[in-house]
Order: sequence, then structure tokens, then C-alpha cells
Amino acid sequence: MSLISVRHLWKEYDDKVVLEDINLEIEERAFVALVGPSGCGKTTFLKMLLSEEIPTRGIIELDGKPIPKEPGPDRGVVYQRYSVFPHLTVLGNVLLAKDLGARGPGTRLLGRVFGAARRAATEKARELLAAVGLAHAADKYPSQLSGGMQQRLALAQALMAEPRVLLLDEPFGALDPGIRADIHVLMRKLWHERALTAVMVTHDLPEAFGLATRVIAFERRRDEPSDGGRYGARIAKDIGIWPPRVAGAPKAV
Amino acid sequence: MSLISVRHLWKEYDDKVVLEDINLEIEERAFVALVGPSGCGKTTFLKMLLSEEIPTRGIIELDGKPIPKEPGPDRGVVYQRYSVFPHLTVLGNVLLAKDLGARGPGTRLLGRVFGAARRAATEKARELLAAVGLAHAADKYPSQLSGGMQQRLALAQALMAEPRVLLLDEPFGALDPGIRADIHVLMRKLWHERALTAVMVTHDLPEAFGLATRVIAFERRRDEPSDGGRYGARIAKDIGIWPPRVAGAPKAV
Amino acid sequence: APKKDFKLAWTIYVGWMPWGYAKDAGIVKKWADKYGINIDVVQVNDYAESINQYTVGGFDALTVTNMDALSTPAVGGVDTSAVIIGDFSNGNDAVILKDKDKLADIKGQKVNLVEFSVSHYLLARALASISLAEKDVKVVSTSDADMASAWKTPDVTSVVTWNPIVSEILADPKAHKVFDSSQIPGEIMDLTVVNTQTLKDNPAFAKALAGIWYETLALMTADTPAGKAAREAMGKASGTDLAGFEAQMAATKLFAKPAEAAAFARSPEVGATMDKVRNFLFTHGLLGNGAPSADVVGIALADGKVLGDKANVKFRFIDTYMSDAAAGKL
Amino acid sequence: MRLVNRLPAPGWARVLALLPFVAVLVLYLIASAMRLADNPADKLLPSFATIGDAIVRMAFTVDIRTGTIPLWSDTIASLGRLFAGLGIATLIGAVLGIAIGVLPYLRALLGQFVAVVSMVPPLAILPILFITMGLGEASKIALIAIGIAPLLIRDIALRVTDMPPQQFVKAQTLGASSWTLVLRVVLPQILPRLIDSVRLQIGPAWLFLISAEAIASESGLGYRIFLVRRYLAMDVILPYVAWITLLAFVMEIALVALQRRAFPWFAAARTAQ
Amino acid sequence: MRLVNRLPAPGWARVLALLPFVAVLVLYLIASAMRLADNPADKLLPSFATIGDAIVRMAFTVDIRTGTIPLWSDTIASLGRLFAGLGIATLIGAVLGIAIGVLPYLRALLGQFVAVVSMVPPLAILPILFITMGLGEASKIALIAIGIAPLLIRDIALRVTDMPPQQFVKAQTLGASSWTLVLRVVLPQILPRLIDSVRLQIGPAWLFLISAEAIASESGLGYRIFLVRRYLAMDVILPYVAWITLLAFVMEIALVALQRRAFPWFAAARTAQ
Ligand SMILES: Nc1ncnc2c1ncn2[C@@H]1O[C@H](COP(=O)(O)OP(=O)(O)OP(=O)(O)O)[C@@H](O)[C@H]1O
Ligand SMILES: Nc1ncnc2c1ncn2[C@@H]1O[C@H](COP(=O)(O)OP(=O)(O)OP(=O)(O)O)[C@@H](O)[C@H]1O
Ligand SMILES: [Mg+2]
Ligand SMILES: [Mg+2]
Repeated sequence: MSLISVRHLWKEYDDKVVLEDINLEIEERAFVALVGPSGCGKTTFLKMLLSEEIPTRGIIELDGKPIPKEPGPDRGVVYQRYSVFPHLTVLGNVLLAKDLGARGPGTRLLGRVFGAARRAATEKARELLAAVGLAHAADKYPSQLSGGMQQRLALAQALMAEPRVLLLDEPFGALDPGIRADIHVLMRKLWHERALTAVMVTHDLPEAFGLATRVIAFERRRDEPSDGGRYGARIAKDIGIWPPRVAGAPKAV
Repeated sequence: MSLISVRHLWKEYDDKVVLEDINLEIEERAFVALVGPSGCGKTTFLKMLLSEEIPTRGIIELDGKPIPKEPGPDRGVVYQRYSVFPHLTVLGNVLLAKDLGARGPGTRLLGRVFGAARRAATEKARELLAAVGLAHAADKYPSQLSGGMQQRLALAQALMAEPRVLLLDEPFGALDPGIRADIHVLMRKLWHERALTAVMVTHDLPEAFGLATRVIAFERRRDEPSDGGRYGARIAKDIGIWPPRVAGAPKAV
Repeated sequence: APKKDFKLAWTIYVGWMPWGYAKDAGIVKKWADKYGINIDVVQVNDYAESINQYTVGGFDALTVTNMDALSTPAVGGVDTSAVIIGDFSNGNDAVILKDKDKLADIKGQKVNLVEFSVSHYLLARALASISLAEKDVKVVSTSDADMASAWKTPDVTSVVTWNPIVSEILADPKAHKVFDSSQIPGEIMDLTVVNTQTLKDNPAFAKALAGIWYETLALMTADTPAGKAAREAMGKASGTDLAGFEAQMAATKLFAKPAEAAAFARSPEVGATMDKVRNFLFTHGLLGNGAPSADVVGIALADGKVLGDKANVKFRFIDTYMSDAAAGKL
Repeated sequence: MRLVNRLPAPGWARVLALLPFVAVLVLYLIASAMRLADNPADKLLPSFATIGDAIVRMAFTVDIRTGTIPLWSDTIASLGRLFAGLGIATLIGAVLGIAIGVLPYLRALLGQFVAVVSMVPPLAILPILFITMGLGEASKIALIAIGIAPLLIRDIALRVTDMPPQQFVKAQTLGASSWTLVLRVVLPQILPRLIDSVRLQIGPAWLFLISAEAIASESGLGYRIFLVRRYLAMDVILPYVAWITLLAFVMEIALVALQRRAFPWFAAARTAQ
Repeated sequence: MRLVNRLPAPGWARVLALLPFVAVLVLYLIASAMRLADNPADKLLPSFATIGDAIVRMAFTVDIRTGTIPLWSDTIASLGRLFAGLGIATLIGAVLGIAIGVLPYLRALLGQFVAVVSMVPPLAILPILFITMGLGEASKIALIAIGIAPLLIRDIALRVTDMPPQQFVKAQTLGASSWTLVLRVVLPQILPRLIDSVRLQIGPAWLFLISAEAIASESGLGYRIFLVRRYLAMDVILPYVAWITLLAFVMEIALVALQRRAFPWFAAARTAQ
């Protein structure tokens, strides 16, 4: 059974059709890259996977069950901007996943873990920071980091919550090419090492083909102004990368 | 005689040396790309060429004379952001160069050209907009344009003032790769067609080598934290592109 | 120096409403024309502000009580003459207690009043009448505009105030008037005063004022339809109606006839009152910083006698213009 | 679902928005009925019938003495002063604010001074104002202007210095002089922000107006409220307060609409940053 | 060089900043000397010697009647009320503002209502306030709180809705409930902005305080000013006004410092956007 299955999904805003009859099955541990022209509905699709938007018609299932009606710790997200919290240090940002996610009654009241749980969480957070190369910057604030460092932090923060699915919306779009190459290496490593299924939107085809196990292209069948938004985007291409990348077999690193 | 000559130029902020003994001659119609690690002083150098900053020591000459003490229409600029004015339409932004630059008494009082002069200016502005591919967007506001369109507009606006030197500070740094390729073609075309000398800061080596006649790299000789800023950046490399690109001979387009 | 344009400031109070009516009814213009001058009659909402404006020279004439004329313009070095004594309060100012009906009950209470005003003076006189002193009560300064609503709050148990607020408060069955100005007749006078220097240079101004005043008073005290209409207009202008206004008039001893007023100005009671007033002001520090005694400011009485410093007379009672009016010499 | 994710349906939202207003009215009715049962002549919370009478008297009956309808003549007098005061303050705020923001010398000279002056409580210097300006219209308008202008100056100067410095350099490379830089680049970008600043000062402007009218005036909304306050005539005060609130609210809405109409680029440019 | 490019030297800048203050003093001295030549007992613009006497009397001499030093007891009384009023308003502003900003249902319910209430001129409803709160300290504190809280609520709610929606989603993907979302994400980011908003309300707070003290009081800076206004004691009023200005200015500076100290991340995050 696939982890995510999308069936006959439509999304309309008022009378403008954005997505039209999307059908998609995503296997566990897949790394799907979503590409397509600007405005074709990639972000909208991701928002529905995140339960930030509700489909107009159709079904999205996670693990065979309809996805929850609101965002939750089962699905993590990294945006192009605004993914990290400016008022928390780097360590604080990563710890936040435990502070918010832990389930003790005190934690639920104060949004903070204490004592041994905190020490354990701090240790795990430091490991994650080391993995993304931010060990030395644990006490800095995000505004003191470069764009690339902020995106690494966002990754670490999302991973700390151990989501089953990681959704990424052009996470590296604002980075300089050199920094981007570095972070691709990191991304590949993380995907191999952790139990992750990823869906990433990108504008950059080399990035899509360099990272993903599968590249999906959205496209509007007809896109003339005279259409007046009567046609939405569909899946135009669905390309499996060859030779297949297999999670946990880091040949390509 | 070279158009710009920089001799024994130093720049210090408080007791931190940013640039150290820069010597440079730039010929008329050259296209100089300035590269180097972040924080090495590329922007600072450009600011001095623009008279936005004053050198601590040394001389900058334009056309054999010391450069003016403040920015003026002889040197145009395109920044990564904030180059165009949000309150003016696309056409208004380009016209502004004539409105501000023309020398009639009424114009100097009202910052606006009238009558025949305005009609002539409008015609020229529309030509320039056509040249940068914005003819269809003349009445839009910058916030309605994509990032790439905004940078084209900034180029057209700067060119309208017919500067002798065009200074560009990472003008395409925030653009997506696809859009960037388009705008490179445009940039090359403009440089060939107009009497332009360009100095462009960039982070992107392919861009530097793809556009420039000459690539100059700044680098700090020693850059350890223990130095405490006692050493500034110098010109580490000065590479003429081979085979030479010649302005007005658009082989490479 | 002689001049043509004069300004009089007046505030809303039963004894001063004739000025507003005289302006509206054209009486001011009539008399000003007669003397070939212009008189601008200006209503000021805030009584204290009108005194300040007069003191700094913004007005040539002012409606004011005898006590405030001494404490602000006179102490501020502005030589001031009372050309008209319009009335004295005869019940218009009162001490009111809540749920108590003896003045002696005031002991130990908080008393809400406009501090340093004639209410304060009335309180001092009331306390003296039963051999108490100010330290036996606690004074809370309260704006006159808010006295009526202040009374409705539970923690306000005693107030000293003037009309129309007195009648407003007495409408409450819990309110008991325990002392009022009719028990100190003649001590709270409502005057129209003129800057003495202006007066010397322009006696015509004071003549016009007297002329206006007594013509208006004759009209408003007359038991005729015109008199009733005048009273109704004045009532309306002060925010009440005919009945309300007539009730206030009843608690005021109006000198409708100039001869009466002139006689009162010449009476020895004025001197006795002013002596009490200046001592009250002196003990409250209102006769100027570090004033050594109540004698620092001289007060000239209509009979020529002077209270206090003869070299520093700043407040004068004169009967000249009231007498002229009585004699029909205007 | 988490509370933060629960959205009311559009129709239901409109009902919800009305609820607090209805609640206030109902509360008033109950409190008023209780007080009137106690004392039928109570003036503090008059019945709606009494208030209705007062409204008819003030808003629809010609006053024989003055020949005008009190509410309208009061409104015209007050609005005249308010607009004059706000207008003068806006002009001063724009001119001085831009000048201080743009000219480093002027900023050095006046920056601190304006910051200190904006802290002077205007009501405390009312006597001085009345003495220098007299008791006429000028002093009321001046109180509004003096109360508001320093804040506007500071605000506008801050917004000018917050503009990206690149724009200043860019304009100069296009040939701008100091004057044309202000005229073509700074002023048009500051105007929509000026509207925002003025909008925030509507409340204080009414406050100053009411205070000034309470001390020296012969007409105006504040004058009337002050006049009838001695008699605790809440039947007049309450409609007047509601009317002032409505006027202020309409002014606020009008300014927002003006900003949207006159500066179509502004909303997008603000969020784009 | 263009005027916009001319920078004063640092030392010179400090001299320039002093100039307007000196100019005001000199102007005062001249005007005062002229009036005193006319009338040596003039009360409007007393000489510095007279003002000095008044300062000694008010600030350094025990008043025999009350056994306290007037300036200090007034200051303590006023500051107590001011801080209480501002504190209550801040609390209400933070709690309701965040709640309205975060909960769509509450926003639908109270958004419009608060916008309208913030336009009610608080001074005009004083009588109602007196009746419900009494004439004591409570009503003065309440006037400040009522005058300021609606603006703070609106401001904070606006700033919450201005936060990037991504942060709300992100926090939920980390497991936040509505409550912990507010506690760990919204509140800490709103606090420094709350300081900004409160800072803007210091002026209005003093205004309401002075008005309340003018109406019914036994002590306080506003009480004293309005008391001595009855006999035009400008020698007391002027130092009191200067003192209030100084206090307000110090409060403003203290809040700026608090913001910088307590929220080191804020300045950088604000400019980074
Ligand atoms: N809330 C909304 N209301 C109305 N239309 C919307 C809304 N959100 C998005 N759209 C429209 O839906 C379409 C798809 O938008 P979306 O942001 O998903 O595109 P995208 O593929 O992510 O584009 P980009 O590559 O530029 O990020 C666009 O035409 C957009 O205008
Ligand atoms: N006004 C200033 N005061 C003090 N130091 C400054 C100032 N402006 C720049 N610097 C310092 O000068 C150095 C060079 O800065 P500059 O912006 O020129 O670098 P850059 O090469 O353009 O970097 P980037 O590629 O990140 O844009 C940096 O270390 C910076 O911190
Ligand atoms: Mg998108
Ligand atoms: Mg740079």
C-alpha cells in the first residue's frame, strides 16, 4: 500500500480551477520532486497535503486513512522563508519540536519539556544540528545566520519532530548556487539516513533530477487568457529516475 | 587613457581594513565582473565608484578627473533589490530618468518634463521597454511584476539616463535560474548595442565568465579570526576572457 | 491709553447671564454706539480661564466674584476696579450633606468642592460658625462640571457648590442643605470689574457697561411678557428652563436698582467682608509667594478707606458708575 | 480541530459581529430600567424614550434663541475646527517630517527637540495657548495642531529614514537634485504613510477638540457636552457621544478608502517588502 | 554637494541638537523680561528667580498642612495611577489582542466592536465611569485603561494577523496545540511589539491622567497644575510641565532600552524582513 494516495483531486478558487483531477500514489521512502511553471498550483497541492487547504473534490489518504483536517506532527514542512522562529536561538528552534510535541501534562500546559526529558531532547537537538553543520551556531539567532544556514536549521527543526512525510516548498530557491550545492549534499544524506518520505516543490530542474527518486510535472493543458481559468493543471509527466535511487543506499552521495 | 582608474585605494571602517591597496584601470566599453567571497568588500568597492562611500586613502579617477563627491547621472546603478520605485508605473519609472535629469528651469522646479520633451522622452522610454521586453507591462506597478521583470525594468531605467558607467551589484542574484538565463541574453545585447562600460558584482562564476570581458577576483590574503580585521582584501586574480569579447561585435549573443 | 475697542469676558452663572442676553438682544450695541465705542462680549466656558485671560490682559472687563478678583488679578499686579456689584449670593452657594441634616455632622468627612473657590470660603465660614476648623474635614478638589455626577457616587458624602448644581443635587431626596450663603449675606459678591488703567483712560467704557447692565436688569426683573421671555432665554442659554432659572434667581440678591447697588458698595459691610476674604486667602497662601501678612495687597473701599498696603492698592470698590446710573447721568 | 483553525461561516460571522453591540444595548436597557424603577427621575441612565426626546430636541428642532438646530450647528463648528487643526498638523508633519528625514543637518538640529516636545502634555499648556492665541477659533485649532503635529513629524521623519537608502542613491544617479528627490521620490511614497499616521491621530484630535471647547467656546459638540454635564443630562450626552464616535469612525473609514483609491500601488508594495 | 548628502560632524551635531532648547530658553527670558518690565507682579511669564523660588517651595520644602513635599507626593500619586492604568491596559491589550488575532471566532465577534469602541472619546463618558467606579483612585486608573486598552487591543491583534501564516502551520507540524502555539510562538514575538505600542500610548496616558486628576483629586501632578491654574501660578505650572515632560521622556527611553535588552533578536529580525 502506498503512503500517500491522491484520488480525483480538484481544487478551485471561486470559479478559477487550479488543479484538475490529480491522481497520485506515493510510496514510503520516496523522494518526489514537483516541478511546473509558476502559478500552476504546486504550492496549492502541497498545502492540501499539509491540510492547510481543503480540496474542492477528491480524496487524499495518508497510510490508508483520510488525512487529518489540520496540520500535525505527522507531516513536517520547510518553506522558502519564515520556516524558523526569529525569537528562538538555533538550539531553541530545534528544541521547540520537542517542547511542542511532547505529551506530558506539564508540557501541554507550558509548551516546554523539563528535567531528564529536556536533557535528552537537547542532546538529540545537538546531534541534528551537527548533522546539518550548525553545531557551532547553536546559540545564535536566525537573523545572525545566512540564508543557507537558516534553511539547514529549518530542516533540522522539521526532522526533530520525526514526521512521516516531509514537505518542502522551494526550500533552496533563495540560496546562492554555491551554497545550494552544499545543501543538496546534506539533503541527500538526510534522506538516506532517516525514515523520510519527501515531496519537494522546485523551480530548478537540475535540482529535481539531482535529488528525487521521481519527478512529477504539473501543467495546464490549455492556458490561454481566453480560458478564464476554466482549466486547471494536471500531471503532465511522471518520471522515475533511472537508475533508481534507493533510500538508505547512499551510492550517489 | 582608461575610463576609470583606481590607484592605491584603501577602505577602512573604524579599525577594520576592508580593502587594501587596490589598483585598477578600466577601459572604455569594458564589462568587468567582480567576484569574491561574501564580505570581502565587493559592494564597498562599488559604493566608492558610486561616491556613496569615501575612500580612506587613494584616488579614483573618472575620465582622468577625480570622481565627483556624490552620485550623479554619469554613473548608473542596478541593485539586487530596491532599484525601482514602487509608486511609479513601469513607464513612469523609466521616464523618471528624464524627469529628474533634464535641465530646463521648469523641470528643475517640478521634476517633470512637459510638452514635446515629454513626448520624445515617452517614445524613448517605450523603445527601451521594448528592448528589455516590458512593452506590454508599461502601465503596471513594480509590485505586479515578477523579480526578473523588476530587474529588467531597473536596467531600462538606468540606461534611460545614459550613464557612462553602469554599476551592478548582484543584479540577478535573486532570480530563478531559468529567468536568469533570459536576462543574461538581454544584458549581453544591451552591452553590445549601447555605449556602456559596466562593472558587475556577482556571486555566480558562470555568470561572470559568461558576460564579462574581464573577471576580477577580490580576496583577503589572510583571513583568520585572530587577524582581527588587520588585513583587507586585494585583487587576487585579474583574468581577461579569451577569446576577447568586443563591444558592438555581437558574435557571442 | 484711550481706545475704541473693548472686550468683556463672562461665564455662565445666574448673576451674569444678563451679559449674554444683552448681547443677543442688541442692548450692548445700543449703548456702545451711544458712546462711540465697540464692546465685544465674549462667553468663556471655564470660569478660571476667564479670570486668567483677564489677568494677562486679554480682556478689559470681567465678571468675577469679590474673592477671585482679589486672589488672581489683584495679586497678579493688575489694578482692578469693581464698577458694578450685580448681586450677592443669597443661598446660591450651599453646603450639602448626604443622609445627614446637621452641619456639625460634617466633622471628619471628605468634602468635595472646587478648591480655593468661593465654595472653599463658604466652607470655612460654615465651619467657623460651629467652631470647627478646616483641619476637621478633608477637602477633595472636584471640578464644578462633574460635581453633579460626583454626588451620585457612594463615596461622596458632602459637597460645597453653587447653582445650578445645588438645585440639581438637592433634587436627590438624600441631599440636605445644612448651610448656605444666605447665612453670610453679602459676603459672596458677583461683580463686573474693569482694569483700573483702562477705566481711567476710558470712563465711557464703564458708563456704557453700567448703562447696558441696568437696562437689561430692568427688563429681566419686570413682571411682563418681555421680562418672562428674557428670563426664559437666559435659562435656556444656561442649559435649564424658565422654572430652573427663576429658582436660581430666587437664591440671588440681585441689585435691580442702581441706587441699591451703590448704597451697598458704600456700606461698611464690604470692608468687613473683604477683611475676612483676604485673611482666608492669606492663610491658604493665595496672596502671593511668601506674603508676610494679609496686608500686602491694598484694597480701596468706596468710602476712600484702604485695607492693607496703601502703596500697593490693586483692588478698588467704586460706586461712581452705579451712582451715575441711579442719577440717570449715563 | 484546534481553535486557531476554526473559521466561522461568512453569514454567521456577520451575526457574531453584531452581538456585542446588541449586548451593550441590552445591558443598558436593563441597568436603566433598574435605576428608573428605583427613582423615576434618575438622570444617569435615561430610558430610550427620554433619549429619543432629547434627540428630537437637539437634532430636529430649531432653537428659537439662535435660530439653528443645535446638533447641526455644533457638528459644523466642531468639524470645522477638527479639520483645520488636523489639516495644519498634517501639513506641518509632512513638511517638517520629510525635511528632518531627508536633511541630515536638520535632523541633527531638530530630531531631539521634536522628540522632547512631543512629550509635553498639551492640556497642561492650555493657559499659555489661550493667552497667546486668544479665546477664538485660533486657539482651539492650535491646540489640536500642537497636540498632534510633533507626533506626526516624528513619525514621518522615521518613515523617511526607513526608506531603502538605495532609492536615494538611485534617484541621484538619475539626476535628481535634493528638491526633485523630495518631490518625485520621497513625497509620493510618504503620502500614503501619512494617511496611516493621521488615521491614528483622529482619536487624540477629538480629545483635544473636546477639551478646548470645554474651556472656551460658544458652540461645538464638546461645548454642549460640557454645558449639560452640570445638569447630568445624560439624555443629551449619550447621543452626542454616539454621534462623535460615528463621526470619528466614518473619518477613519474614509481615510482608508482614500489611501486605497489614491495610492493603488501602496498595499501591494507594503506586503511585498 | 546636495543638501541631502551633507552630514554634520559628530561634535557639531551635538551643538546643533542643543540649539533649539537654548533658543526656547532665550525667547522665554526675553518675553518674560518684557512683561515684567510692564508689570513686576506679572504671573504669566515669571522670572527664573520666581520659578526657582517655586521649585524650592514645591520640591524641597515640607508643606505644613499635609506634612509632605508637594512635588514628590504629587509625583508618587501620579506615577502610581499612570503605571496602574498603563499596566492594566497593557495586560488587556496583550490578552485580548492576541486572542482576537489568533482565534477567528473571537475576531469575528469582537473585531468591529473594538474598532468602534476605540473611537469613543473617553472624557465624554466620565460621569458613567464615576458612578460605576466611584471618585477614588479606581476611576482615574480606569480612565487611563479605558482610553488606551482599545487601541492596544487593535494594534496587537493587527500585529498577530500580520505574522507570516507559515509560522502558524509550522508550529502545528511541530505538534503545537492552540494554547502552546500562543505561548511559545505568538506571545514571545508579540511582546517586543507590545512595547512599541505601549510606547506610543505614553502621551495619551498622561493626558488621561491629567484630565482625571483635574476632575477630582487630592494629589497628583495634574491636580496641582489645575489647582494653581485657578490663580495663574505659572511659576508652579511651568516646572510641573517640564517635570512631566521629563518623566514621559525617561519612560520612553526606558521602554526602548527594555526592548533592546529583553529581546535581543528583535531589532535584527525586524530589519531582516
Ligand atoms: N487563496 C487564493 N485565492 C485565489 N487564488 C489563489 C489562492 N492561492 C493561490 N491562488 C491561485 O492559484 C494558482 C496556483 O497558485 P500556487 O501558489 O499554488 O502556484 P505555484 O505553482 O506554487 O506557483 P509558484 O511557482 O509561483 O510558487 C495561482 O494562479 C494563484 O493565483
Ligand atoms: N558601514 C559599515 N560599517 C562597518 N563595517 C562595514 C560597513 N559596511 C560594510 N562593512 C564591512 O565591510 C566588509 C565588506 O562588506 P561588503 O558589503 O562590501 O562585502 P561584499 O563583498 O559585498 O559581501 P556580499 O557578497 O555578502 O555582498 C564586511 O565585513 C562588512 O561587515
Ligand atoms: Mg509556489
Ligand atoms: Mg555585497
